[in-house]
Amino acid sequence: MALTKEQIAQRIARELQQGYYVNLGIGIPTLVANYIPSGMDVVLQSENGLLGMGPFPLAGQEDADLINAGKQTITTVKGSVFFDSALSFGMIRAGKVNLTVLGAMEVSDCGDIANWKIPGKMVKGMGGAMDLVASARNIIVAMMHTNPKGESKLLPACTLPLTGVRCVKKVVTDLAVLDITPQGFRLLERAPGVSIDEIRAKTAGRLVVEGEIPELRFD
Amino acid sequence: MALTKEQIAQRIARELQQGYYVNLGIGIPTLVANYIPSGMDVVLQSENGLLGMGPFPLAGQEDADLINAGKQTITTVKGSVFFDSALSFGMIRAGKVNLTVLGAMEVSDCGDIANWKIPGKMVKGMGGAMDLVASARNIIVAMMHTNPKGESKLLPACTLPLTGVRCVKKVVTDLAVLDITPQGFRLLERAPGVSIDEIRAKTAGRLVVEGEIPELRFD
Amino acid sequence: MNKVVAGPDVAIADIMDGATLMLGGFGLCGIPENCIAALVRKQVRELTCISNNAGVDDFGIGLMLAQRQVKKMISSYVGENAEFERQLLSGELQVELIPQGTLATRCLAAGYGMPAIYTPAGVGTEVGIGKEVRNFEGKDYLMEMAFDADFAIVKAWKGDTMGNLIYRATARNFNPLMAMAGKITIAEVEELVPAGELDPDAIHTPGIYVHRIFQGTGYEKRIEQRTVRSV
Amino acid sequence: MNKVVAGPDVAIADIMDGATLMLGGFGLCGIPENCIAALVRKQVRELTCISNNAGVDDFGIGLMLAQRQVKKMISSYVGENAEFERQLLSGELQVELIPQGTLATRCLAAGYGMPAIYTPAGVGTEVGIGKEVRNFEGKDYLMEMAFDADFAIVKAWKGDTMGNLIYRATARNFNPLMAMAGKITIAEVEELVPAGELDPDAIHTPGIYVHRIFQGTGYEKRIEQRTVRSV
Repeated sequence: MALTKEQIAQRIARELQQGYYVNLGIGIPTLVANYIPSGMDVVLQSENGLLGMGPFPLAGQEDADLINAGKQTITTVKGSVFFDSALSFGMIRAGKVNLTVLGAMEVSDCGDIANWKIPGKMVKGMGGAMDLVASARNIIVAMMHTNPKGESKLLPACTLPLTGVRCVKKVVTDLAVLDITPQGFRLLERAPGVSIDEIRAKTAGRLVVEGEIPELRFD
Repeated sequence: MALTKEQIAQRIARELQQGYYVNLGIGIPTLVANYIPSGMDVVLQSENGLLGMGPFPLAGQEDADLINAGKQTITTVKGSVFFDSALSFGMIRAGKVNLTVLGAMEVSDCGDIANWKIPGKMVKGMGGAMDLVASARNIIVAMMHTNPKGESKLLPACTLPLTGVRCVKKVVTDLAVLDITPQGFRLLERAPGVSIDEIRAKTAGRLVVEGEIPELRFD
Repeated sequence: MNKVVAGPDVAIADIMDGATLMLGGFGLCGIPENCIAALVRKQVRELTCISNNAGVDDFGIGLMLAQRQVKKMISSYVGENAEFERQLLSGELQVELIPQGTLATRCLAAGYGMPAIYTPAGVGTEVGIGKEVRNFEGKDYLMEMAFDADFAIVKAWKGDTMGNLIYRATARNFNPLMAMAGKITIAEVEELVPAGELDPDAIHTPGIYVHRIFQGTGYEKRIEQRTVRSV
Repeated sequence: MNKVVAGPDVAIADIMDGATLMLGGFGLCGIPENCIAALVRKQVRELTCISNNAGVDDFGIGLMLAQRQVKKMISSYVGENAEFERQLLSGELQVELIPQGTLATRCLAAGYGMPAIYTPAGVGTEVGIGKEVRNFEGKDYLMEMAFDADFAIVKAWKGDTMGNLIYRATARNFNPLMAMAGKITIAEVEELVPAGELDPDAIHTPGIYVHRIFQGTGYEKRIEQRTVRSV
């Protein structure tokens, strides 16, 4: 059974470590915030100028001056700090953010990522994605394994315009968890009841399957 | 009669204009602050991180956290602002400081300046001088016309290691006020009772004397 | 050193057709609402606007787009605007999309008097086409140039008569960077106070970078994506 | 996210012989007094110190010089120190003098992940020898590299347990820049408060840049040039 978006987020949350500063992109990545292990100190960075992002506000407590990179109203946690956009991307560029999670349209088996532009469609822009993928130390992509047509999004080479090259470290899809290695996608875990054959069939890029591939478990 | 240091400062103060941001170097330049015309808004920048420098404090009111670029205790005026050293030199480099006044050992007739190093003597460093001369829009040098040996400090070319090239716009000495022009030092004014011949004799660089050269007057 | 002007119309009076403007804000957060309204009233045209976003159809820079005052947008993200899309597809409007951090740092460079900066953002992508790539310690960087804008128009929370500015929360975003980067910088503030009332340690933009300041009125501060949690 | 350590000796315990340190402060203003004392106690040697100045004979970095712990100083101005001069002339100590703005901006570059910056300071002087000169719009600039320091040691006025820092008056100087630039950053503060007590709009150094923090004790805050006016 394929993972839900919540389960993808839940799995990614297992990559968090005590003391991490984390940037979560729009969509599934945002959900990761809901699964930070209790007692673990993780600070969320929002690239529009905030460290210490909290949950969405209660109705009536929205503050127009306090939004995240997706322009949603948010709150802050204790010890938060505001700064300008240059310092925000400065700390990203300097490698101070430990983990970046973002969505993608395509990922190649050497870690290239495409997530900002589809030729022929209205282009809205890359926002901060190119800065994040070019600079972050550790990038995890959260996405569906295939597109709505059933075509693999894990490719030998991206077909869409690139956002960044050789930068993705790990991909968590609805079907599998895979590391990017010099040999291609290395299968680490599979969704409950999803076979290695199915993953192989839906992975167009090089896939490495070695040893036992455990099923993901969610308690 | 040669100008006193106070008179040199007084003459330089006539270059100030309403709304100027000014950086004053150590020595004679510091004295310029005493001659800002009353009613004229001039903000003093101290490159260690302050806009809005005030006079020295009264005894007993010194604050170890509040010093100028000469490490002297100072005060602030209303509307002052503190910032870090990068922003301080950033605003200098961006040309936001309207006028810089500093001392010199030598100035050449094309506007080169030497004021940081004497070969064979202990070198203390250039501090912020190289940044200031390389970036400031308008640089006035305040210095004696000759060194203690009586040798001209206004030269065809500097003999000492340079602080900056082709940057000085005006020189005010104890004997004269001179602009730097493509033709060399252009004599504008002379100290009371000081003859053009004396200035000519004590100026080793190219000197342009055209028309009437008025004597400086201090009321 | 009094930089106070009467209001937005006076503040922008010398912005002429064809000018290059920086406009602060991220989405609709921290945008100079009063100056945008004045620019619409003045009907100045053929503008090049450097701003992270392009507003929505009926607010922010969208109001200027609706009047066809903008010739070119330089932004990192321009979604959420149907009229924008129409003008873009019809060729009436040019758009240059650049990474958000590059946008911010090119402002910073201008404010710090640095002609160019190096960033890895966009290396190996179409953003890097035609740009100088340079390798430092094994990593490739693009050389990106400092912006050169005639005017920067920013919105701050508090300001004093000398032009010192303090921003609030994430309404800071690009505002202090653009404030440093404009040849002429115009600041509108929610609260204008006499010089000396702001804490000198807490000022974000030193007044040396600001040429005109006024207290804005009637801030709508519209929320683009109102999002709440259940109790 | 608690970054509090017990005190200066713990904070600097892993600084080994031969390390490159940044030390905040301008003259004796805003220097990390407690950490300097701990470095003297630890007798760590062969240090390369990046600091705008080198202290005076019996205070600041001068205390480390007196113990011959410093192999090389990278500074903009090193006057006012007789022992420094003696070691320099005897060849025991190396000194690299660089313009103050270049020093500050090379710290900034490191903190912003920019490998190099361009500055006009030093063009045509001996500072420019061996460096790449590049012309932008008719003006020459030197390319200067970001610093690469093992540790940055800074002094702030207030800090919280998450490492957020606020400086006071001109004691800010190089401190926030170096705080951003060190691989490991150690902050000593006059007052350490729980997370949440500092105004998030007024923090100068976000805690993400700070690895260890402690409340210092016994600050002397010596004044180098006490200067007063008559009434």
